[in-house]
Amino acid sequence: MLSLDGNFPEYAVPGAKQVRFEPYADNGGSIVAIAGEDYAVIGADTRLSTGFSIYTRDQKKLFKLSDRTVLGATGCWCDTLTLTRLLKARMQMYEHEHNKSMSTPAVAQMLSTMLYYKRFFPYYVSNVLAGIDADGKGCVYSYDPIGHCERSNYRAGGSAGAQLQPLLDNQIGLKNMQNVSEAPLPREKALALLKDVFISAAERDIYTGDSIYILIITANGMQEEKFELRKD
Amino acid sequence: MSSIGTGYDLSASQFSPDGRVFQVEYAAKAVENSGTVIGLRGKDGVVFAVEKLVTSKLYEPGANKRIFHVDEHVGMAVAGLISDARQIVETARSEASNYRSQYGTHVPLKYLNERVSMYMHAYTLYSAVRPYGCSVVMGTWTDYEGPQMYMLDPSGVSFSYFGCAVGKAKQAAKTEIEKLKLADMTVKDLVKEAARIIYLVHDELKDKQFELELSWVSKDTKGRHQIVPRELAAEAENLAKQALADIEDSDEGDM
Amino acid sequence: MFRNQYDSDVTVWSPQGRLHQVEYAMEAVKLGSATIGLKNKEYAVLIALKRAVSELSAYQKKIIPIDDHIGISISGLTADARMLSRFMRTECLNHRYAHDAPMPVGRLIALVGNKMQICTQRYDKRPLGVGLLVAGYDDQGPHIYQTCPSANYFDCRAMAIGARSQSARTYLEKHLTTFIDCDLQELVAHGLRALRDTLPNEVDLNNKNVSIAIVGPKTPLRICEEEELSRFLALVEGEERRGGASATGDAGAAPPRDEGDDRDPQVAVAMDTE
Amino acid sequence: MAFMGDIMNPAPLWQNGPSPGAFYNFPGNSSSLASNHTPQDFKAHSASPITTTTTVIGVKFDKGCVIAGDTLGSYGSLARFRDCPRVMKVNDLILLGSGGDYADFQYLKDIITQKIIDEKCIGDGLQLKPRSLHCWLTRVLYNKRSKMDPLWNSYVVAGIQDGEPFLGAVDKLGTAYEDAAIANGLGAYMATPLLRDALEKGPLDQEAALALVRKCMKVLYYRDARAFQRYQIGVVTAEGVTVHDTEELQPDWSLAHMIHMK
Repeated sequence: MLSLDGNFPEYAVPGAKQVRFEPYADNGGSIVAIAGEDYAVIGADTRLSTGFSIYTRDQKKLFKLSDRTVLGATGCWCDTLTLTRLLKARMQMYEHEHNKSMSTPAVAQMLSTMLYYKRFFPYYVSNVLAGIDADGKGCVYSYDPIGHCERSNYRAGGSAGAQLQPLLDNQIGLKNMQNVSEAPLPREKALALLKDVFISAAERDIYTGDSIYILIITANGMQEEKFELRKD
Repeated sequence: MSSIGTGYDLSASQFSPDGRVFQVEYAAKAVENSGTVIGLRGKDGVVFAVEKLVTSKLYEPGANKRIFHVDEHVGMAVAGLISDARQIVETARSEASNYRSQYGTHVPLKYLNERVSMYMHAYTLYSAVRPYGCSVVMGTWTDYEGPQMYMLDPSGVSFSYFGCAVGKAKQAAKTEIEKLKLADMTVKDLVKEAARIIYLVHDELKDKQFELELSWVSKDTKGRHQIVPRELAAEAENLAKQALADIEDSDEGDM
Repeated sequence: MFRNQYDSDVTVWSPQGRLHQVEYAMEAVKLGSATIGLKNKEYAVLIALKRAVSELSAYQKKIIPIDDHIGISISGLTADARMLSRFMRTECLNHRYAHDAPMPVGRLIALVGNKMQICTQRYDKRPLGVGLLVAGYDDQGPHIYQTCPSANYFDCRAMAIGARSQSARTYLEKHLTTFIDCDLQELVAHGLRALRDTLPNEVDLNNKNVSIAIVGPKTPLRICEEEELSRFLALVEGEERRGGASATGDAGAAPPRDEGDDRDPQVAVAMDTE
Repeated sequence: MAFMGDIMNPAPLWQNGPSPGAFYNFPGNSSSLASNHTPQDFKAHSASPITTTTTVIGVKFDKGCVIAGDTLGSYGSLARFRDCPRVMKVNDLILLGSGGDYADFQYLKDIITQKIIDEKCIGDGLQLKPRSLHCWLTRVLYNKRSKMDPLWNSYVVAGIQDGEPFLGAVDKLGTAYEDAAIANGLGAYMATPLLRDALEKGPLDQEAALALVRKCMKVLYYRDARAFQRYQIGVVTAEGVTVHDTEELQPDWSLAHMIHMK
């Protein structure tokens, strides 16, 4: 369609100004998930903010979807809330139709489809899904806002994702290191690493801080943990 | 009903040769099989009383109420098929809600009555649907118009009443109501009378168990439709039982 | 049966003010195998008798979970029940989605009633030929509801529906006052005894033909697995059976209407108006 | 309105026939090629609020919550309407406060009022709980924002959820959170620090919470140009909900030395 602004800029005179409503907000927050042989740990900070102000210092951003799957979601918080509510409803429908709870890979695929379904008005959310797969192995799935989905062993997402991913690449993926041999990552180390990287993120990223809420997922269930970060 | 069975009584959209719509009359029959419902309009409000027949001991007491709130200020007592009646209740509620959203005030009962009547009437016009098998009584009290009460039939006809009765024992109940000086009575007195009438007209041989439901909307309730408070209802019920026992005693004395 | 000219459509009233089509639909409920619902102070329990259509077939499921706090047990046309259960599930999901809280049981039942009523008033529909017993738990405690094809529903202290369920209702009425204070074990035992009363003498309850569902405070709806089922069945095993069920009946096939049953064949519409 | 028809979008008189007040283009007519627009194609959405109200603040105390908001409706920078109550009793468990567009608040208020009446009519004794209303608000506001037609408000829901105090916020996008101290608009910068500071020192009782909220209202009145002297306070505890009569704060301008300079 022809438009004044696009096609005839010289006719677009100042005067009547169009203000568009902005449907998205960036509410910040970071997630880190690490999968091991028989476990997965996932942590997210608890700061919910907008611009320079903090809505709350105590917002859990991890969603327990089943006893072996957890979703971490940050970004536009209203989209996160909607997406996770929908996801829970869809999972219950699956359970009713199939008489069993959803496996982590099945949730991962469904989440991808749900995101892509909103391709042209996307959920502005950075998702990281962690859990135990059908073989009992830990798994982590990460997404872009429009449904690209990828399985990996560790992932950082959210406002400090870009800072933390190279750190994880180095520490867990053993990238750019010489004379190292790959060994399975023990759970304690993963947990310690997760706390360490969040401490670093809180130093550099104003949208990450206050505390981290951690879930450790194993075949025997989930463990919760809270870890304090700097609050400024 | 000489034309019953002549084939002119199978559809609501069909007249019989003598100009009647039998399906509507048959629907009214369903109402006559129901527990008795009475509505009394007194000086300062309206009282409803319902003889709710209980068909099984297994039901919770108070289940399947026959008195409904339509809006804060309007009550409705129903006779006939309860499932049909619930649809009427829903319709009335949405009418009341629509009116409030449009005009920001309570719906006047006169108007609500007209709307609900039209709705019930629409179901007497087509062969694809059947008329509702229920009659409803609606009542309210407002500061500027005082007490008001309407009764609606399955035909979609409605009238305003001082006292009305519908259901199994409507004749007996009407006779009793006519003895009352309704215009001079307050709702407090009417509740007792209503309870007494229901106990009186209840047929113990045919229907064993019943629950008495009582509600009112009056000046004292600030125009809100409410279930009659437990103590008052219990008092009215006791008086009713007492009155009934007295009659039986005197009957025996006569013999 | 009662063949007459007023029974062909649900939109036709009989001169007596009855709806024969609705009454016939009520009969469909009695074709299904029996199911029982009862509750104490905390728990609501459904117990159902499952049938297998042939030696080779699996037992037909009788209990359908609706949400974490509601389950239904069906008697009548299974396909109609599926439709209703789908509706109920959707309503529960929507309520959770919009209100972040479980649907109050009574309100769900009211919705179901209003939905079922529509098909009793239109030429192009038929009443749903299924009766439900609904067990649920909400802020007001445990509930047992019964729904009928006539779109009527009842808040019950205990109830039994389905084939030969009169004997079960007799049992329930007799022990009604004890339910509220007994513990879960006893409650289930009562239910099993009531269910057993609907069986002919040569058939007994076993962990193949019985289904039990329990819901209560901090107890999301659970349909008992085999092990738990056997434990419950052991509670009533070896007890002397009460008479009542005729020896000739066959629980496998749809039994004929109970004879000498003074409550069961009560006319549906008459029941409605009472 | 079911019985009035939708006034904004009248239904056609008959299928493919003329609509009242609109020209009918016969199919294939050349004029129909040029423009097929119906009035609905140009539906305008709100890009900004009109009559606005400023901060609403809420704080939890040991046995309940307090919320407060002043009664000014501003028209841009004009202090136009001086009696716009926006602390609302929803039922015996819930208090609702709103900041932002006043018309949007009134619209939603009517819907909530009806929702409560509907619930009373059911008569099963169950009451809407604060968390349910909070969630319901996020759905309503999110759906409106997704249609790019937002309700320009931020709400504070205070109440008693299963015996415990509940305090939550929802904004025009549907962003929602719970916290012990909530303030929106300018209050997010000026009141929240005061509230959080007080809460960090230990749990408040009702009296302390009221005093704290009154202090916040005063600070906001000093600094927020859209704030007003008269405000409402609402309190919710297990005993029920009370919305106090409008209070008038007594400012002390002696602290502003500079305005006395000649």
